[in-house]
Amino acid sequence: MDEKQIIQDFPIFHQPDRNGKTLCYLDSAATTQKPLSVLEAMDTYYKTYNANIHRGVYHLSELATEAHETTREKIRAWIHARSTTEIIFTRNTTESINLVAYSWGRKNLNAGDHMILTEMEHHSNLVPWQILAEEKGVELDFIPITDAGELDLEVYRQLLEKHPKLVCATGMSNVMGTIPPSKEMISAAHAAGALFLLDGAQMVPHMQVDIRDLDADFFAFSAHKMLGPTGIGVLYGKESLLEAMPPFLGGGDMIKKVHLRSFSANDLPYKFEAGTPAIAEAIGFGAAIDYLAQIGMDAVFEHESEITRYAIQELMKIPGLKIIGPLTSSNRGSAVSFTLDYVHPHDVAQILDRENICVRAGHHCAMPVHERCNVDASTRASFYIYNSLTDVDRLIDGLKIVHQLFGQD
Amino acid sequence: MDEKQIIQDFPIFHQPDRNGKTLCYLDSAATTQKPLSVLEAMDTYYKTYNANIHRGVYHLSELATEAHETTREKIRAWIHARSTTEIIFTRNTTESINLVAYSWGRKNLNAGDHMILTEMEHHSNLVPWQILAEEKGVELDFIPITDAGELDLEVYRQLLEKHPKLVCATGMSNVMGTIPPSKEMISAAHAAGALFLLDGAQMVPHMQVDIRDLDADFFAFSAHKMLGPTGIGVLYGKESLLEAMPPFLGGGDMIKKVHLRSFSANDLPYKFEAGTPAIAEAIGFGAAIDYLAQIGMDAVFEHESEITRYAIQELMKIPGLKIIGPLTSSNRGSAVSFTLDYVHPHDVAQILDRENICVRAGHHCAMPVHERCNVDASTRASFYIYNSLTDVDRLIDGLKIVHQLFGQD
Amino acid sequence: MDDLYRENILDHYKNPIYKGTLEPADLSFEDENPLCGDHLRIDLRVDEKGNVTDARFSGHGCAISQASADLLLESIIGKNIEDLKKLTKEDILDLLGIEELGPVRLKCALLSLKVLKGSLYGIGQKDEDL
Amino acid sequence: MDDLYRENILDHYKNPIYKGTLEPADLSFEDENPLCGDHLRIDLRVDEKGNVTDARFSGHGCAISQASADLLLESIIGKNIEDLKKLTKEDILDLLGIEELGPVRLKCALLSLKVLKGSLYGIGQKDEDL
Ligand SMILES: Cc1ncc(COP(=O)(O)O)c(C=O)c1O
Ligand SMILES: Cc1ncc(COP(=O)(O)O)c(C=O)c1O
Repeated sequence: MDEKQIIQDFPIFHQPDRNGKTLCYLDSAATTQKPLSVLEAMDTYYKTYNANIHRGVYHLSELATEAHETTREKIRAWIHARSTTEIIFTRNTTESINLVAYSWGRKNLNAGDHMILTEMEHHSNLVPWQILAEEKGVELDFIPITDAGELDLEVYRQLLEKHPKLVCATGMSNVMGTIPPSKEMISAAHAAGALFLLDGAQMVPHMQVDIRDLDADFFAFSAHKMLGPTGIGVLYGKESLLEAMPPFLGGGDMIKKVHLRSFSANDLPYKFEAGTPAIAEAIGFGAAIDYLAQIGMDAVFEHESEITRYAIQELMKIPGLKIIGPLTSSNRGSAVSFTLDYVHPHDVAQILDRENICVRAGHHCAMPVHERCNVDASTRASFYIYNSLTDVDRLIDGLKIVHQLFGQD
Repeated sequence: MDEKQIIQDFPIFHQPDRNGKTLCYLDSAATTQKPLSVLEAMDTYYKTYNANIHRGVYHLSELATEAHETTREKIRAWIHARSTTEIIFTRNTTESINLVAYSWGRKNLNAGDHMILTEMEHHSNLVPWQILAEEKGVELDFIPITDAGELDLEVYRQLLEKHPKLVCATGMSNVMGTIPPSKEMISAAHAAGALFLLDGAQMVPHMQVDIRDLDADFFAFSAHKMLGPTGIGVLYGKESLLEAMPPFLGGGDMIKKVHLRSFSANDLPYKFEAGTPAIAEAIGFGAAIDYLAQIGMDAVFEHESEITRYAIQELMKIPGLKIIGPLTSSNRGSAVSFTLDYVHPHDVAQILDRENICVRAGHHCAMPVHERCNVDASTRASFYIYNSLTDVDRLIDGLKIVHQLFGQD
Repeated sequence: MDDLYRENILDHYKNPIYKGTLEPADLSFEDENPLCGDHLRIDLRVDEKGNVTDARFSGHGCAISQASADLLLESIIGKNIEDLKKLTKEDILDLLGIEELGPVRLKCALLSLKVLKGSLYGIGQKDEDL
Repeated sequence: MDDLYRENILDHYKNPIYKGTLEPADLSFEDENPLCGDHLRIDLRVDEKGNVTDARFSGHGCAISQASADLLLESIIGKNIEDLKKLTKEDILDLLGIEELGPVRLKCALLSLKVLKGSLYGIGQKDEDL
């Protein structure tokens, strides 16, 4: 991987802050930075062929429609889906999961039905199901987190004996970096007669995904976590499932015909896309995929692994620091969360910020993970393609300043 | 209004097409073009302070949060809402209306309840209610369109006697340009004990709106129809109503606390904003409002009225042409739809496109309006701040070419 | 794009040869273009060997969809229905004499093929399979 | 920003004077910062004239929220609760000796004021009204 070229491609790293320090951005698990090519793709749309899509006869609208649909095809190829009918544009991972909860869930889950979640989920893969469970009387079971920061698959197997209708789990923890064995979990769910929703928000940005091989029934991710713009995400669903699901949001574009008192739904994927979509964002998303494709996802994963390995090694040397999650550095995502026993994560993040180092402090939208680990909050560093070992050194140096200020005298 | 300056501000008009013709964009009712300032606001975010918002302690995230929330305040001031707690960001008008249908509607409407819609609605203000009506057994009543292209207020008054719970109507027809008397309609609804949802998608871009004066209970609009980016829209709701409504989408940001089996919802407006929002888009939206504010909405409306008046006058001279909607040119929006008795709208649009004139052909997401008028489709020209009388001349000249090709010999 | 409204197409639109209905017909199918609501019906008469002996289209639509229907029916008279199943998007564009068409107008051009194939295979044929 | 971790604030964080609880207390209230889950409780003793005679805070949180709680309680001993109602965001920033604070950290700094006012007015006080 050509690190120099990558930094070159991301304008945000070219500008030092008011103290002359370049940006050390360690919050890519929250949202990534954007390469120039993504911004230019959107700019070109707005400046040369901006128009609403799908129904426009004129040339600009055709260009816009084509660009929008080209991204859909890129995403299909990217995750190895069978057909673009399986690729639905949403705002983000969160909306994708809610779409399944509202459309599939409300039709197929009933009082007394079981479904399985994990203790490791992001709020976006918990709250929609809590709302549904409350409304319909569905029973939620949870796969616990082991002390090593993995999912307890023994308990999973026991929970599957309750014949759940659906299993929802993340493909990579945004707090602990854990990569659960999704493929095995999915085939176990199928063997037990359950469908499987895989939260890919932290997967797709960081590793190759073959959704046909994984065989997940639903799969959700966000563009903004993989070099793309805010405002657009994806729901993948198996065609036969999507076909059988009722529409979710009603409005323009998701219809074939509308009379005053009735409508007929459009074909997939449009059936689930109501109103003017995030057109520029889809176009930017396409450019983000092109950018990642040109690096190659194996190279991305390898690069992140190297940094993560070094980060864990160096962090463990710091007295009073405890890493939340697996300490192994193989087959692990690049999110590294930790606590320092003498200082609150907010103070850590704030002091690091003075060094122009951006880390996240708090519960990272996963309170139950923190509850499980008996902490209120943690500090998280997460790495991506534009980071290097130097960023780890800066983080460690920053933590030394924290220690000077807050360490026991 | 400084027409030259405005054209200067919109990059898309600077580039002639392959035949050397400048862009004559007459499809602003579908989506508007964007001024450079909007694109630059988003670019600056992505290039200098891109970060996820709300929970970040570091400086970039604070800047992003502040910029995002500044737009919320601009929107509040723009529509004269009481508080930013009443301004909820959505993807578009369509999602805003669905949010009300799901959250307010499913809680408050029951079998046998009546609600009123109009024959003039965009699919986005019909289909969500059809879905709800089907699910809950709600009765839908419709205010008809008169031959003059207005709403039949006499029938409205009769329908109100059925004690509907909700009235949903557009503030301006996207097909006919009709501006119904919203304020009177709203106060009549309130007098009958009904709430009122006003579809502002075509209102907010074209006229001053004082939502407190209008007294609508819910109000929806999209940024992309008012110089802003795709991917972001607004739901305004009265605080007391929003407070009493259950959350819609569940996930990150809309919560205060999450345990494995329960959560507590965040305060307004965040309660209804789940997951990473359209951050760049909110920032671009703010710049769009600044741009419109600097022109002034009275000037915008006056400018459009002048063009519309001229367009109607010139179109009426064309043999075989029939305008759908009010022929009066005062107090009317700038969407002018028409049919030509010897040629299909698709052919009209395609022939105009060769002259680099963009008009919309089809049902404009309002099939029932076309059913009412006994036509399958129409051609629509719609005007905005960057249009001038010359654009009308080009349209008329283009229609002469259509006549040469298709006119009866 | 500029050859879209050549004399040939306008001719077939203004003076279609195969416009009408067949009563009774051996095969009959109708469908519409959801983008614009244009509606097309095709009636076919087929002999024992499966050869098309007569064909008509009815409905309403733009010049492209109407002309393509007229041209398509003209081209299939005498052909066997097994051959009709092999017709592709390119065949229609050839008939129209155009090389490329934007996605929206393509749907207009292909509506007649979609309806024809529908009459052969039954309901639910997707555009992508054409 | 750079004066955020001055000696004064670190001192009040590391060696708080008013940390603890009062049993019984005349007024007692607790709340949390939803952004980070930090939790704060304030106990007050008040005489017949409404003057604060003693105060303690408990809970956990970052240096800013803990120091601001300690500084706030120090400043209110002897004051009348009518005066406490008039305390503003600026008063807290003055106590902390900082001029500006980002929105997230502002919530940390103001948590103690929010809890104090909560004990005076009751539940549901919004940040904006502070
Ligand atoms: C009156 C009206 N309502 C609703 C909409 C839907 O807007 P959006 O597609 O941005 O959701 C439109 C836009 O076409 C409209 O004109
Ligand atoms: C594992 C996981 N799931 C879901 C989400 C939600 O993503 P978004 O905020 O884009 O909807 C995130 C992002 O924080 C995540 O890390």
